[in-house]
Amino acid sequence: MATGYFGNIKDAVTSIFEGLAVTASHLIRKPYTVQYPDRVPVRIQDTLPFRYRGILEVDLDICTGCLACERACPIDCIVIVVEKDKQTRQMLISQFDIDIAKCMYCGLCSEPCPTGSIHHTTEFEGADFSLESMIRRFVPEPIYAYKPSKGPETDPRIIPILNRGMRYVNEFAQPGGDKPAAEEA
Amino acid sequence: MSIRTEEMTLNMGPQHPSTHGVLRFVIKADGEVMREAIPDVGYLHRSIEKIAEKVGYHGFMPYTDRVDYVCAMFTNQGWGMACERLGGIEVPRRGEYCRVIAAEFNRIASHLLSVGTMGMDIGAMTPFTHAIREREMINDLIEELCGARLTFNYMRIGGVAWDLPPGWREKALAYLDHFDPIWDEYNALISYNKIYVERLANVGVISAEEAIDYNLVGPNLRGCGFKWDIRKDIPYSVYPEFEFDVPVGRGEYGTLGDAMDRYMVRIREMRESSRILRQALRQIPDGPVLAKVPRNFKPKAGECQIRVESARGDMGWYAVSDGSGYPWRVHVRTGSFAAMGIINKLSRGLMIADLVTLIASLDVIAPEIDR
Amino acid sequence: MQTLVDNLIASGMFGAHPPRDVIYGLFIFIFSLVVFLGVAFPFAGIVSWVERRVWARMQSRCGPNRVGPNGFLQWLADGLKHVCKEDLIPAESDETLFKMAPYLVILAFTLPWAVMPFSSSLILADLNVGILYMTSVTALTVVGVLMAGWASNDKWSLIGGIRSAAQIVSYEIPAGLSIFPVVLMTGTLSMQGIINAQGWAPWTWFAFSNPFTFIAANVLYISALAEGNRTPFDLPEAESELVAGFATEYSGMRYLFFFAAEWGNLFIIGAIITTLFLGGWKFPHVSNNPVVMNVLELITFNVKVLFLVFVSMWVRGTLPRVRIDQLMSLCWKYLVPISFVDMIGTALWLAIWPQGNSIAPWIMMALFAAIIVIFLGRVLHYFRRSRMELYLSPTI
Amino acid sequence: MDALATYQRVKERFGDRILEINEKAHDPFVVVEPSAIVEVCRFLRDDPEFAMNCLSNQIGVDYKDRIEVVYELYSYSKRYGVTLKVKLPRDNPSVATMETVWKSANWMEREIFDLIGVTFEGHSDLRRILMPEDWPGHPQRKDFVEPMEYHGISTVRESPIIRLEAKK
Amino acid sequence: MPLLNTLPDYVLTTKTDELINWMRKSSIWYMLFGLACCAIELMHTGGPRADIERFGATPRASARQSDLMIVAGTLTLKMALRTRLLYDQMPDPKYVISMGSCSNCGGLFQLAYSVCDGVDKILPVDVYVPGCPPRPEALTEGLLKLQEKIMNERWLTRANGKPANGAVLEA
Repeated sequence: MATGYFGNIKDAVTSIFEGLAVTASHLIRKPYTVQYPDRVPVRIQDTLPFRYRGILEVDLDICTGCLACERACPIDCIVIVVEKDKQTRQMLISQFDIDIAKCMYCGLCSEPCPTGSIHHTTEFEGADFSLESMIRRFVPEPIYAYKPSKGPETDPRIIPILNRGMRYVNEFAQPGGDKPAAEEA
Repeated sequence: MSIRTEEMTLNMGPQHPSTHGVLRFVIKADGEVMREAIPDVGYLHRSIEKIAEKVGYHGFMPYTDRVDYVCAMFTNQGWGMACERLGGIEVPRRGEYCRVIAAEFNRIASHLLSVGTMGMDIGAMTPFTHAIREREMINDLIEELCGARLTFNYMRIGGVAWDLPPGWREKALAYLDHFDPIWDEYNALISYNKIYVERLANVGVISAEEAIDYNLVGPNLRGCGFKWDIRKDIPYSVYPEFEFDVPVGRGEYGTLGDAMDRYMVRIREMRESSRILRQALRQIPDGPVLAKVPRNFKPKAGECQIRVESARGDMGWYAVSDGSGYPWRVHVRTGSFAAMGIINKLSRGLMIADLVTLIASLDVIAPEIDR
Repeated sequence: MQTLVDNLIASGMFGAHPPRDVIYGLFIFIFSLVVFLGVAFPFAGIVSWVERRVWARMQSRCGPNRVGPNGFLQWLADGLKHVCKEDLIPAESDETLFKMAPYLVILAFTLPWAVMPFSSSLILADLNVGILYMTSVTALTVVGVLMAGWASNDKWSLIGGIRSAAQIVSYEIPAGLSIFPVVLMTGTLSMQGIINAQGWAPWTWFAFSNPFTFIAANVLYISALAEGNRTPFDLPEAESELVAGFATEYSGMRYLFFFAAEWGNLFIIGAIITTLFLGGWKFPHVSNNPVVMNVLELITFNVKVLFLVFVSMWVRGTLPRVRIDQLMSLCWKYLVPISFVDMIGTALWLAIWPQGNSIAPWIMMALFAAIIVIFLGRVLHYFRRSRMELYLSPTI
Repeated sequence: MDALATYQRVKERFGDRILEINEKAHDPFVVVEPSAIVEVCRFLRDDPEFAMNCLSNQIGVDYKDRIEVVYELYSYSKRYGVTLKVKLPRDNPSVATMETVWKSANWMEREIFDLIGVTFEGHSDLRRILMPEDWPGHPQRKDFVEPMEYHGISTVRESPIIRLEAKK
Repeated sequence: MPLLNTLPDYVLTTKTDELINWMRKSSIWYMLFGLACCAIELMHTGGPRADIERFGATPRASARQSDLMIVAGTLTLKMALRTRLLYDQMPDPKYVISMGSCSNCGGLFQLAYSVCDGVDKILPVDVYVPGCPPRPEALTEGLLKLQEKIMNERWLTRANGKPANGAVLEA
């Protein structure tokens, strides 16, 4: 009884002592906060990893109009309208809308994309006052779909875009993968 | 002489700071002492099981994240394993390792949230924020791995979607070096605190037989002193290749099977996960991470059961295929659902403040109950 | 205060034959207005801001830092916002009581300022039962809180109110008993009398005068925290259990009153301990100018009180909340017997050494210093083990 | 002990009331007559050879022509589980409750009652669990039609994206 | 209140409006109203990294003391009725942030039978934050948008053209 009684007091005092020491040590540590909108050295978007699944973006220059993303989306938040131009026999994309208010940022649409045209960016700022303004319309006027040229002569304008797209596609590269052992050496 | 008292009916929830998510309890109380607490769930029933019948096998993967958003890797893995079993797909070894690494990081994150909210429910905010801080670091790692902080959608049928990014292993190992001292600090801050121990000890005592009868799983079952871990006892994935212990409740601070034991099991499991992670990160083999699975995945008609040791315990997936591209029926048996079933029985005779402790110690997550 | 006014009258500031009572009344009015509007309310607000900052730092956060310089105006924004909010009175509530409760609480918060010994002259009324008055009027809070809990017609509020009543009434006993050792040693209940019995140096404070008073000081601090509904005894407004306890149904201005009283009470807690055990406003006699001395004493008093306020914030940032039965057992099984032992021990001590033991304070001081050193060692231990480089680069 | 051995053992004991075994499934299961399921389960729990001390899962499946209730039993001591099934008619399905054997059945049966609409006779607290009390129908059934509104809240939402008609 | 939105633009009245707006925006106390996945991110937003308290936003458990309801997560039909009740319990002026796809428009649970597709069906929403769930910084941005909106409100002076959001107009 007596040991229990005084033991309780001792336990309480020592454990509270330790707890106070921990919190006091935090008083002299730096806070962990990233002061997001203004007091940051770099934009948060730039510090996010390449794979970050932020708001979707479409590089229309390299969109082939294959509709793979629209089919892959489980919730139909992508709407694409593609038609065939009779004269040039090329695919004409006349609508490419993504509802970012409905999108669930799962990345299933960018997985089957052959060129990495539709991809997630590191952008996450999209707060708005109305739902209507959250529809991203990527095609203001009908545009011809990208068609990979057979020869080596690719339009120099789209080479950097294509490179970025292919990097995105390569992230999904299945076999082989990234070899950590080789990397360390 | 006896004083005539009147029973008071209290309504706790659905919006209440300590019901994790949206739960409701109808409390019949006599002053501070509860006669009964009747759980009322379903405020987050999102019919995920029914949606599976509409979106197909691949499309259902993001939905599994939402079954248990705190440890989405396990639900991903459970669904992936169910489909692989139905379709007879072999996962590459590197894929399995990636799964284990992601899942164990997720287990630490999930337990951190559990023990953190436990502290918050008891009234200490600081441990909660410290736990959140550690979660942020794990989230950073996972974000680099799969691009999302919470709803990962990392795994695919037949493996994982992305390989480990370059330089990720070193970061992960560096984080684990940081985690162990933080674990000690966290314990010094709250776990051994006398007030905290007193609040948790002898609350909601469950015996092992009772726990099995009520189908409690995971840390709740182990807290009763019953050594049972799917990773050890019905091994799946590559877990047999790792060396780790299964912490069980020891009744150090009170009766065996009380809230403190369940809490300590979670605390110790984080250490064990960290052990598994060190081994996995060192042993990871080369090779592909994803098996070849047709985009139009149509398994043969049949049904299968999968048991995964998630952070909240044995998660049972039951999938029925009818041979088409859409599953016929999917059912998830989760730990929280069973844990909610026992609350009514445990709550009798406890104080109102203890109900909060009890809910937190069972670590129930609303979507896991309701799905 | 009285002497100050007397001196001013004697110096002929108000003419030859001034109506003494009117001038007294005028001074009391002005002084109380200054104290309430200029000290008590802003103090409560600023303490709430400081608490949020200190608390945030313990949690590795920043805390409010955008409103005004370093977030200093946060309390002003909070206060004014509440004034401009809609005044909601629940339909089913007892309207009169519901409206009255916050005023009672704010009354219990303002009354103790009357005997607050800021310095040798800055005291509104140096009652000869000062400390008794202070402990009794602070307990008035319970009426307001109970009333709020009942009138809200909300079961969570009711539980909060009842808890508060049980808690405050119980903890009055150890608090009262821990005051006795000091009263025994000084033989007075007057605030200024108790302070004058101590010196400016720590070894002349009652806290270090003998082991019993040291324990009594701690017991009094714990009881005062419980009476002020502070963590770890914040059961009446336990956020995770009772939503917001007795204040659940209050909004706007009425909530602001509860809010201000809670933080303002911290000052009163600190002031009681400082007066009784930490030498009050005592400062070495460095000047003959009464104004300079009074300012120095005011600063001394406030620094001591603010340190105690800081400790209570620190405790709040560390400890979890106790349960109602543990709260009661802590009071009746631990604090009450301990404070009885303290009282008898002090009486025996005084019987053996009526003039006080000259060695005991030094031993007490040495022990205290040792505790501080060990404590700093633990703090540095935890500080060194933290990996700051992981902190500072968030994307690991 | 495997599923076939279990089947043979219970078949001896219960005879015709054990209907069939499907060994080719991923998880072999035994189909039991609905009237016998509680006795079979109690036998499996109490018999020291099986010692099935846990009902780990109970699932209702709507197969358009019938409703199946699946019982997954597990024995922690023998580390082995068995799956039982009962087949019920689609209209007015009803089976005796398992609550008397394992406590965990209580909530799982409530869920099946709520979502599939199987009535469990003798259940102590057979109420809806996930859906609101006034919800029409049993949503996990295949022929469930979502109501257009609930308490004045419409359950339909038009997509804000208007699909342009492709020019022919 | 007859004074509301009736006075012409004097320096005094506009400055008073500005003061009222300033303190409202600096002290947005939000209700702890986590519904689903987004609740975890809501916790993180109050946590050490994002620390929304920098802007004076503190979580409150009681609806009576909160100015902002952050609807964080899927709103089921069963919960929708309670949400409406909670909203009615909040004192004016009150704001709503819809956080995440599910509360914006039902998001991925539009396919579900038991989910209310969008919180705007039962409450007026001030700011929509996309994301599933939005990361803490995105929610912080939503809060800043709300502050921007609050700063544009008119309380004493006549609102230009149409009544400002949140203000009660009595003819």
